[in-house]
Amino acid sequence: MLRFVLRRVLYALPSLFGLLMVTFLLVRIVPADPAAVLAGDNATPQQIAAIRHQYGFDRPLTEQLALYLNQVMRFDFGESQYSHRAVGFDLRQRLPATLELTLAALVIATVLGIPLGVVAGVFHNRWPDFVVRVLSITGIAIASFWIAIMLQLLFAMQLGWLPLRGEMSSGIDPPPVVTHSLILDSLFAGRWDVFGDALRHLVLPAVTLSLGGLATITRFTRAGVLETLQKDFVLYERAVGYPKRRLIWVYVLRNSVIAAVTQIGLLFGSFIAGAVVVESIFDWPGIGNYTVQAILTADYKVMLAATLLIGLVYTLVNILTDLVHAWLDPRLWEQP
Amino acid sequence: MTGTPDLLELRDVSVRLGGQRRWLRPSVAPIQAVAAVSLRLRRGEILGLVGESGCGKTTLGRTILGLQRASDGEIRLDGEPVGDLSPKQARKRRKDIHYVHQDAAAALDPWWSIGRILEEGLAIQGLRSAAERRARVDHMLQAVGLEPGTRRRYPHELSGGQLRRVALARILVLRPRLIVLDEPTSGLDMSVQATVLNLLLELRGRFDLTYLFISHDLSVVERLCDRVAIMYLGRVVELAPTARLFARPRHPYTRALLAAVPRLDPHAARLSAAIEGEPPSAGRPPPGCVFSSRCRHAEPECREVMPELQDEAGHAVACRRWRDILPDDRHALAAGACDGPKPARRLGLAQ
Amino acid sequence: MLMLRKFARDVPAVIGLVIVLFALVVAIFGPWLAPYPGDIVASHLLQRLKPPSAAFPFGTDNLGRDMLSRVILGTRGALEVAVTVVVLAMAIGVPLGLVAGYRAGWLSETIMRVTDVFLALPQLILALALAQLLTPSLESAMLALALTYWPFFTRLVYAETRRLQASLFVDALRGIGASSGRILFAHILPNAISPVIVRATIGMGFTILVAAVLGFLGMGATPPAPDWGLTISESRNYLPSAWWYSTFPGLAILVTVLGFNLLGDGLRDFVDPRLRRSR
Amino acid sequence: MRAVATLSEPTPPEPRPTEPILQVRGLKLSIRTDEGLAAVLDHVDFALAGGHILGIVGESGCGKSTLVRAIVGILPARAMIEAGHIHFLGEDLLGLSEAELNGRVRGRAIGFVPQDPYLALNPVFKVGAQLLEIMRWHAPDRGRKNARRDHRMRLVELLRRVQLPDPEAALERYPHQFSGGQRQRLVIAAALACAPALVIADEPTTAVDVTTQQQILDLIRDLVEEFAFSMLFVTHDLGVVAQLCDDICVIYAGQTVESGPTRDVLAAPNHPYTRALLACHPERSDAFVGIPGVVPSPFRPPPGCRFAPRCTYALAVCPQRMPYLVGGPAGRKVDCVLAEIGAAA
Repeated sequence: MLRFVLRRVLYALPSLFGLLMVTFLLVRIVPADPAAVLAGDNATPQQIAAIRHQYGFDRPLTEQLALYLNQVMRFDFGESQYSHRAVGFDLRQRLPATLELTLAALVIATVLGIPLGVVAGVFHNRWPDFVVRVLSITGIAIASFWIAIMLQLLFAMQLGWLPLRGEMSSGIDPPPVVTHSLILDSLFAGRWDVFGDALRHLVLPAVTLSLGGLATITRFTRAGVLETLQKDFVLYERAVGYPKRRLIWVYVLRNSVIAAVTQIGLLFGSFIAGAVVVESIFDWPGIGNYTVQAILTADYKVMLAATLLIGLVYTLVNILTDLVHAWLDPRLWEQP
Repeated sequence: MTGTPDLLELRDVSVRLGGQRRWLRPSVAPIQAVAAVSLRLRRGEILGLVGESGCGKTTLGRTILGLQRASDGEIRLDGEPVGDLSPKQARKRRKDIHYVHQDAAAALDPWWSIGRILEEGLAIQGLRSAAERRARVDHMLQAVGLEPGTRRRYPHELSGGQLRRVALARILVLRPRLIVLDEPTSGLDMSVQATVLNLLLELRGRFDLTYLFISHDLSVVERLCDRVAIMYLGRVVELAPTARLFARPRHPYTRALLAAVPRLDPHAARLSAAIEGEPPSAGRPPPGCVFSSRCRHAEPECREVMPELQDEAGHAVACRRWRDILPDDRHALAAGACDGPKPARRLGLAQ
Repeated sequence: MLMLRKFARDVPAVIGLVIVLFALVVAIFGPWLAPYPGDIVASHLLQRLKPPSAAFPFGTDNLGRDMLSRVILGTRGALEVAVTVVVLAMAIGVPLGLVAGYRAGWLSETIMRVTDVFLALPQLILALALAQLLTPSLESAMLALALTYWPFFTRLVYAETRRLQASLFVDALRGIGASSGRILFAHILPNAISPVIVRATIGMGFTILVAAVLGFLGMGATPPAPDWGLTISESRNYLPSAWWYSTFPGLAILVTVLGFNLLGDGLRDFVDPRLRRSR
Repeated sequence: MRAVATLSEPTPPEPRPTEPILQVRGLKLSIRTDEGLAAVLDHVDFALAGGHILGIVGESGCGKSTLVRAIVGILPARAMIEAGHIHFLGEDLLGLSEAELNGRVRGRAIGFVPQDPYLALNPVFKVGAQLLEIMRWHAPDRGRKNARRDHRMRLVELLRRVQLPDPEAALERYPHQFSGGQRQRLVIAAALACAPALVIADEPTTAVDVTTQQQILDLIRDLVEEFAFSMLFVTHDLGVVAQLCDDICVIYAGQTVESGPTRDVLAAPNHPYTRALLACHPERSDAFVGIPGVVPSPFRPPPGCRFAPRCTYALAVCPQRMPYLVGGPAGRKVDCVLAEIGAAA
């Protein structure tokens, strides 16, 4: 098992290196001149040349690469043109909010998605299956930014039940910053008012973000359950009189989830994409929102750093899902 | 050695599987799938290759075909060495040898019709004329006893017996001389097996074929094959003409195998298990004789050296004690694997 | 025949097919179907932000343009993006998957590692970044999406090819001396293509969604194009009063994507060789 | 013709228990499929005497597996039982509810040995957990104090009895870590765990090699004696039946064609199909003998006797004759018009 973990981590190294290379090359091989883009529309050739020199674009590629790797290792991505602070600092400060949001969405998606998928699979081709299928396929087809607006329209603007945007109501005194996660910080400070307020702010963005994942998890779980129900061991377990509930919710479920877990890891990418949109609509102070603003102002340093950071998180999440997968499936433990 | 050489000759052929070191992954322990096997196939004969699952019989078949490269030893076709080639070249040199898979359904592309599948082999051989391809395929479909209409059908529409015929026809249009048949009757009911086996016999005469018949079914081998080789853990432990092997098996493993076949005869004494346990893994064979770990006649010396396959009057056996153990075992074998007319035969009263 | 019968019985798939066909018709004949085809550019300030009525079933926008016409006229762009991106992504991804899956070795390892890297790249951010670097336009958005979508096809085709490589029928083909080219193109590719078709169909829906996001963030289509995402973005300033402004383009996206997804899901069961019948 | 009606070898009368533990009568079952209604079983009829091993023999596709599923009550959702009874220990299993079947029958009164234990054991749970789950719900002492510990001890004992090496450690291992023969021993132990009156084995030796098969058959034979249960043994191999079973019931295309004491039936088969089947057996012929024709499709079964189209003795009345078992001496029964004629003559 330890060997498996080690191998899986080692296996990710070339991917991470590739990630560095791609982000490095990306800016340098696009047909557009990055210096010209950076300099803006009305820049003189001298200004462009100056920027080119400032960023090192006029040096040999290998030298640029060495410089780049050196910077990355030190988590130094330069200063953002958009916030005029160090990009690394900005990202670090905003990551907890994004994690807060994505984790909340992931929890919603998993807690609802797996049981829904099981119910649909067990009632294959009967009405519960039909309802779940229609809902899940709609969930995937729905544009996150649109449903976000619709939810805002209904729950924030019309009904006024939940806050429209942001992480915290204005006029509240924020708790001392420890983790940059408002929920955790308010808990540490024992500020229940802030905690409740933060939770209320979290509901709409988290629900919006969870929809796509919820639909996906439901579908994969359903497919896994359907596949597992075809297996001989289910027939055997019925023949020897396992109670039906335990059969489904323990013995079938574990097999079904195995197939779903790796898929969920792969879909984490679209989860992050969703976070980018949802954060910018709900004005959530996470890296997604930050990155979009930076990209809109052509802040290429932030672009690179965010791409790298998210790629890194994606890779880590996939290692994690592979490990969960292996943990669930003992057949993988001693595989060559 | 005079006259024409044997069709196929294997000398000390060994095949090791796995064992490679892999990048970032634990290396795979090597498995000696085939160990120093020597065999001759004479023109027109049917040689049975018998053993239980995992004994290396399929690997040996694939090695003969060239799809698996032998790690050691020599393979001669018509006296010419054809060993030690890459799979691609090996297939070119050994185009007279063909292979029929055990699972006939899975060996056919599910999207292709039977007619296209059969013609494909001819196209690969460079037969340009579509009309001639068609004619040869129709002819062969008829030869294996399928309706001409079969050419328009798809694999999933045919029964198990029909699929075996298609698999045979597919190989036969290529005009092979030696066919490696991998468990051609497994999974077929007794009543269907017969038609396939009769077809094999008929085709052998008609097309001048030689068969290497890989099987675990002793009753089929007994009636079909001219000679039989018994394999255990990658080694041939006994090799003899069929009648002699079934009448007087020498190797304790062969005798255990024969005794294990459940017999119809209700008067036959119920035998207790002749051997205990299950074969050890091919990755960790016991020291000395590969069968020593399960052999009740094994002596300490048996666990030291693997005995060679030694021929005596055309009956070869790889056991150092076969002479000692033969007589005392007569009674245990009385169930039918021994000499004389089988007791069961006396009941043959149907039809 | 059996295939058609089976497909016809799958109601959701038929609904999906109908939606997709309808979307295609609307995309092709949009200018003739729309009540006010001139409303791509025209503005009628006197009828700004009118709620749905008989004259304007979907209401009007901030420039008094008919929302129904703009939703209809936006269909073509959405489908164009979807088809272009998926075809481009397939053109890159499928051959790479085939090559990587056919033979294990350094080439295969390299391709799959690169694919992993591209999968790890955040698609939306990369698309946004590329669109920004190449100047924001529909074309750069499409290119960016294709460049981030191909790894999905590579992975899929790779897995299928590997599975088929190990299958008995490919082994049998090698046995009768079939060349690599024949095995790859006459046997593996047709067998692997069905999941690719399914993936492509669902990918169309997915691409429409991502393209809408790009439009929404202002990195795709540019005004006054009747792009659905862009329209929703513009409508945010007129909420909550002009609810129709954002609702109808969103519904258009939903229905179109739903159509592709339903169809793709249905095709999954439909592309099965066992449904082939000689008679 | 005479050979049909009379037995070539009279059997000595054996004292046999009269009360059958399991009796299937006139079972008729169809399954709705995409391609139409499949008449899988049509008049299956047999009785299993207490303490006996009854072999159900038939070729692939004859409905053996469906029969087993019908007895245990785990038929596919689209199967319909159209007629017949399954009497087990005095009650009709077809009349029991799902809850009753799970509460009193499956795993408890009826043990089950599957065809391929590799596929039948859940790959992601420890073997011990899977077997103890059966005992947890069905063992006679379930719910008592320390029941779990007792179950564990009893299971280890059983595994030792079925000659599984290192039974304690085996509980902590996963199915893929055992060999084929060991897995077969595991499921046999599982079948016996709750002291059932009947064990149903569905082709339990098809997936193993011949030497292992012999070991398993020997084991089963000993266990039947030692644990005093009755057994329904489904197989396609007449040799296995001859070696193991007291009685035999031959099924062709979903119909019982012949039943009786194994010894007598194999020595002098009465039904043309049984005879043809035996004639294919290597011990009965040196040449390769098959049965001409093919098994009829369950979607369009021939009317009357389903073997008639392939039968060399078929008469004009065969397609009209409804399935009906004619009783003979010494517990023999045969479903053939020839036997009827012979019995009347």
